[in-house]
Amino acid sequence: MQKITREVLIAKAEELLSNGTVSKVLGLKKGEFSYDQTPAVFTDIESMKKDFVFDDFSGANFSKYLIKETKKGEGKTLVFLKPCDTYSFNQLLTEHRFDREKVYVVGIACDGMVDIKKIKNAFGDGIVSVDATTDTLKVETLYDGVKEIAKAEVLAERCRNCKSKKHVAYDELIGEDGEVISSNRFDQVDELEKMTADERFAFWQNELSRCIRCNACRDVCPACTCEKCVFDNPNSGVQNKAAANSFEEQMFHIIRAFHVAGRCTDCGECSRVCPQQIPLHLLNRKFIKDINGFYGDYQAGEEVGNRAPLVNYTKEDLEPSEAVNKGDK
Amino acid sequence: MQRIGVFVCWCGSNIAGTVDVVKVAEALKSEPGVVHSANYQYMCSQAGQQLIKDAIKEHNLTGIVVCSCSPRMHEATFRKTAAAAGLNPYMVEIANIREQCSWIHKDMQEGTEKAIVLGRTAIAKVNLNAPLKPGESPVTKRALVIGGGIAGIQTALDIADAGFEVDIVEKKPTIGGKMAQLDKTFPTLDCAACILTPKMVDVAQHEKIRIFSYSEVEEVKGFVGNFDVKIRKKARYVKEDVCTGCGLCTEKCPMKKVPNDFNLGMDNKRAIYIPFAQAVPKIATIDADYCNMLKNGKCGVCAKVCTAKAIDYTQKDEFVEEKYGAIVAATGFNPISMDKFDEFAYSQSKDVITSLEFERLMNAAGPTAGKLLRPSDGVHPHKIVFVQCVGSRCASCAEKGKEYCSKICCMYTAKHAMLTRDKYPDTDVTVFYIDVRTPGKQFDEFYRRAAEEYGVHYIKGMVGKVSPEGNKLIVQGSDLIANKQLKIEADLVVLAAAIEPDKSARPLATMLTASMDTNDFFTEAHPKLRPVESPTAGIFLSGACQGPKDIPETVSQAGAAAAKVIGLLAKDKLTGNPCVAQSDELMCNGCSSCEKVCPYGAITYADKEFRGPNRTTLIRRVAQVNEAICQGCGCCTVACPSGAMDLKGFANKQIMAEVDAICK
Amino acid sequence: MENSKNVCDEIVRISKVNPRKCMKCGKCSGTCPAYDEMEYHPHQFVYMVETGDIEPLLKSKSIYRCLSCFACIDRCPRGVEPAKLVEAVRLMVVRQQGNNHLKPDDIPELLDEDLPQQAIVSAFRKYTK
Amino acid sequence: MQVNEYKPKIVAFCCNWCSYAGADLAGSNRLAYPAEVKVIRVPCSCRVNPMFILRAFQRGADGVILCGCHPGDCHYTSGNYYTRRRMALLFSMLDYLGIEKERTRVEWVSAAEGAKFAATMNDFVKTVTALGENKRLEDLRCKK
Amino acid sequence: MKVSYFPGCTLKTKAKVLDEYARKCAEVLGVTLEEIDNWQCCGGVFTTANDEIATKLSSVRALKHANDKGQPLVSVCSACHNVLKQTNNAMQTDDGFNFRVNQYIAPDKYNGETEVIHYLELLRDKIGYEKVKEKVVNSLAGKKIAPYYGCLLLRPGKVMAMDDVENPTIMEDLIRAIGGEPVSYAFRNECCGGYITLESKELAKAKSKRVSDNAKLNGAEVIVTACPLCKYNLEKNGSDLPVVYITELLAEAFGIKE
Repeated sequence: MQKITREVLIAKAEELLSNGTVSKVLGLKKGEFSYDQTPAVFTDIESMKKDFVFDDFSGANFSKYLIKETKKGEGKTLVFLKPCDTYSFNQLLTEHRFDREKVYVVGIACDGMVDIKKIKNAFGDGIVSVDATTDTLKVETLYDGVKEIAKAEVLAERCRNCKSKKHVAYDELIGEDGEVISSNRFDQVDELEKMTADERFAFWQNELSRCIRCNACRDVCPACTCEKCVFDNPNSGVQNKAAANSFEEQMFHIIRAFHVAGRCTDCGECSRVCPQQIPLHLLNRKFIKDINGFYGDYQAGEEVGNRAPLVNYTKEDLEPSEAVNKGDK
Repeated sequence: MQRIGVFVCWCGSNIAGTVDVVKVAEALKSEPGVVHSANYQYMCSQAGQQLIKDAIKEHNLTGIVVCSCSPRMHEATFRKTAAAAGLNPYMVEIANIREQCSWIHKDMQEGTEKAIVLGRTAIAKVNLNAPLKPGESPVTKRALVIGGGIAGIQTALDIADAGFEVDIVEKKPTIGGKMAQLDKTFPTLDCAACILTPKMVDVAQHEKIRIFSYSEVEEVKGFVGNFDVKIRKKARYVKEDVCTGCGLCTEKCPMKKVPNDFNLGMDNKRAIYIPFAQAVPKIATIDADYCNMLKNGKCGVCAKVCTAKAIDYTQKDEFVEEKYGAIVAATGFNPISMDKFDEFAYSQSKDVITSLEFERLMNAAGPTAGKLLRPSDGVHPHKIVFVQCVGSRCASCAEKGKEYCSKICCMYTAKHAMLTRDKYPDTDVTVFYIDVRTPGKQFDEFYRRAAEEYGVHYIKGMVGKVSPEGNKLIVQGSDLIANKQLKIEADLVVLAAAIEPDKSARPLATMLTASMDTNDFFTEAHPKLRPVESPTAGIFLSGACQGPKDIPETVSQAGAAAAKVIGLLAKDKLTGNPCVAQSDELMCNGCSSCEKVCPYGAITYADKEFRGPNRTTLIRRVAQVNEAICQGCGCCTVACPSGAMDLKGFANKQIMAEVDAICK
Repeated sequence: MENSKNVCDEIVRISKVNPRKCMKCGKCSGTCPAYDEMEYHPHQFVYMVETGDIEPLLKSKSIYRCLSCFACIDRCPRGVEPAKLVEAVRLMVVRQQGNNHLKPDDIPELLDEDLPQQAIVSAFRKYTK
Repeated sequence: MQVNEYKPKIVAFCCNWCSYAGADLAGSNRLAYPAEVKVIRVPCSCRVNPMFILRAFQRGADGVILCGCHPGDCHYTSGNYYTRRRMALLFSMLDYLGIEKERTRVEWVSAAEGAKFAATMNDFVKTVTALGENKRLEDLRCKK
Repeated sequence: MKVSYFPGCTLKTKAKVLDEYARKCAEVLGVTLEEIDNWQCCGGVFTTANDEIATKLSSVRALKHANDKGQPLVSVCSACHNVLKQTNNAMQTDDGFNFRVNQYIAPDKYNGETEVIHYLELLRDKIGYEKVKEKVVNSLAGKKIAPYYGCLLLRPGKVMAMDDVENPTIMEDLIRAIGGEPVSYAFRNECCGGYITLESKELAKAKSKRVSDNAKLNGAEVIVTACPLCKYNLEKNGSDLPVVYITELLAEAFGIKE
């Protein structure tokens, strides 16, 4: 597999910008720290060579940015999509969220992204920079000098349980495409299901009570693309800006998970960006697992135009009472 | 801020018996927005309605809450009242404090408290109501009548006479239904064929009526005024437009052992047949289950003898699609199976028969050419026992039979008994009855004549067991007046089998989305005030599919159904239900979730321009609702994640307000 | 009178039969194989319990004539189950001290060599406490 | 009778065509069920947004039951099929979060099933009463 | 296949052949009837009063015994079957009765789990008449046999749930399977007089005679029954026809009758 590096991507961008295929590039630039990257639009190759970054911290799912970006100006936008990003890309196309013709997708292979939170957990908060271009990360710390850690140890949770190395949408690929792989992504859901109701309640109470309603999960989620979120809509009857108590945290997260149920591609961005490290993906995975179990396997974004399970039915569907009693016995 | 009036109805003692209406009115006075609160014995009466109208004007009300019976009963009434006083009818909400409160609770305090909560809930909703205006849709000026018995015939004739086109769909090869199988009719004893067949001919000759015989309704789509119906014309293997009905084929067909369902299997017909001499349309039909040519390609006699060249063995089912403004269900009835009542030995002896079979035995065109002969040996019976209420009036816990009274049995049994005694004075007739029910014009007089003038023995009691012994039937039953158990040696036993709706009614109801009761009779929109309409708009009920009926009742109901259909078809436009979905284009992101769940295809998308930041223009795909098509189920509102789609009259905020009021 | 009502209530309670369900069609009596041996017939049992006219039943030999063939139970269109009522009335009698209808001493003369045990056991269960 | 007997708050969403009519029929036949049950009429069970259910719990409801036409009998042909999926997933999620699954229920009640409506409500109230107060999904501010 | 078996008092004494051939015929069909240890008499009739507890405990014990072994409980005698089945039904449907019985049998527990079937149902539903047919070596070719159900096998129909109460076919179909010709007659489900024979010979006679006369009138050569008391009543009360047990007839067809 060809190692995808910053240089490879810049070369591809240069080619596409100069031959007029695209007019701009959606990418990342360095933030305060090397591991802290923010999305940016590059319209010329010089600025790209200067600011564009790509390494094992470049896990952001760009699909969602396309909604806004494609509405600006003429010309195509170049976007580099990892396999998991392409599912969100298709799902958004299914929901008519942007014009496919205005995007040029370069599929890039991915062997997993790392999670800065895990590095911090290993070395403490004083991390100055991380060289994340090889399989052994060099971590420069404030107090202990340069430390090394294997990439495998700090792989993001979602990458540990990667569901697919296959791109389901692209205009061109760099390197070879992979396959859909079987993962253990439902193991944690299983574990929770095996607990007693009291244990589950305690688990979620502990997790969700940390929520500060920063809305990062919502803002990053490629399925949360409403013009106005129901929680911001005064006519919805559930409008609230910040959670005032545990109920509203639960309400917000249940409703959010419900709204993306059947549309969530399990890209894991919600958990990635959560500053409180709440395992929000476990809510989405519960719905995905239930949908697979109740109505047959369904992967959102696998193909453009697929009918999501919640806007579909069969006459033989199971009853709600059967759904909740499936765990019993 | 709304100015709300609250009106608490006593409904005589129906509500006031378990709900302290004065207290309810008093308590609701202090709810937000309420400026007036009153109570009255009968709000739905003219005086009650006047009270509401006066209050609307006097207090300048913007919304009203009526605490009364179910909105299914009088919501429409009070909306009209409001409209008459110049208030938008959709500013009315009903708190159901009768069916869902006073009638189910016995404790005054409990009932009163609940009524207050229900009133508060309705007030909370009205506070958020907005005036609504219904949309309009056109009316297709053609009616469909499903079933070609006397009910369907009468309805079709009445509609057609008013100048509208009518199609009749009849699953059998001929119209006529059950009445065509009857001999004489009570209480006048005129012959059924003599009064029915002219009507059948009228139908056939009416320029506004088309008959789809040997056809069934396959699919129904659309809504009142605009139904799209697919009709399956079953292959009869005879070209309808060519066959002259000469009947030669039915005489020459070599397949003679086909049970004749018109005579209830008591004799045989041929594999190609015309059900009876006066059939309409008078066209032959091949019974594919018995025809040798269709089964194994050997025969072809009918094709050879047919001079009109009407036989077509390759005929296939055909489908016709047609638009209708109104649909009338007239699917009729059947006697129930006697399988679960074999204490009467129906399966054990040919001489135990049902009343409908007796009807054919008495009929001049029946299997015995009108001579009363025992089916087993063709001997004239000298002792006949009639048993009434077989399978009628059975408690549900008995797990067989029907709970209702079949209504027609007392009278036709009296008729059978009388006719038997009249024609065969040497035949002794006994009727076992539980009660003799004869509410009808000239009905009781008729029954008494059977007993008094014709000497029919009426015995109050029920038969427990019928045992075939040799060529006799031993009927063991109780005589409650004499306090004796009787054992009667009879030659023939006639069972007054309960009647039930035709089996085709249930799947039809599903297609029509018309509701049915547990017995599979169609439910009427109101049991007293709207007896010929289904709760589903545009669907009307005629005849025994709505409940057991005799002929005069069926004919009057058929006429009533026709009148309702005519009333509908006479309109050029229908005002719809204004409680339809509405998309907030500013919030819609065009994801298509709503469109996918809409059962009516009422949602479409359009690209619309919106103002973006910095004076730019954005084009977005947004959902739009066709109000004429939307039926207001609200499925889309839940599919919509952003809440851009809402339902007028049942808006998110309104329902939340109700939830809050209940949980307060 | 008050006692009659109590007895009727007790009969209704232990038989779980609701005599008010009866529509007086007489099918139970039309079907009963022991009808001719009875002074009071199945439909009368139901009616008399319903109206509280219980004394005559308690005194009548009819309570020992029911064959427990359950035909009335199966054929009743209203699900009244008269046989259960007859049984309950009989229990009201035989549960009283010294009211056993069959005594062990009676048995020898009733026996014949082919009589199955079943008949004796059943009779004891029906007639004694 | 105890004075301070615990009475749960029950919200019942009923579709206009079948279940609400079934509730009316229960009333017409004088079939009693506890006064704790309060019905909200919706055009179809598919009108019931999961948000309504959570809102009810937030405001202190102890049980929420949703009644619709039997599958296949929906007045709008397919509404209740969507309801069935939505509620199956929602209830499973609530269970996953440790909320007592007996507090939510979906029942299909036809317009003819007055007896079933009453029996269902009696049973549901019994079940919820046994569970006691809803503590896991309540919003304390909404309680007095 | 192994099933629990409740023979009942009469099968150990006056109706030994009914028992003996039931076992032998079952063996032929590959089924072992495992007699329940220390069974006690069922009481002969089911007392329908719901406050009768003690009289039904022996049945509950038998039912529980079968349940412990996870087997269906089979009996041949119509009366025993009726009592067992009705008791089991009461355990399933009458909460008050169930509660009180469980108090008696504590610490054991029983809630009506056992499947109670008659020998005829064993043949029809568990083994299948096709298999019965295969084992026939001595076809009863054309013999006109009147099945006599009596009351207890079928009624109350809701509880016994064996066959249509008024138009049963379970015996007719068995008779056909072993080559005989079933005779249909109305009195096949009317009472023979039962235990009343102790009290009123006359009534028993009247009832039984109508049954046998009706069978004879319809051309029967022999009457077949599953109940010893029915057999007694029919034989004692002037039946001209021989009365045999259903298992005897089966044994004859299987060629194992001595």
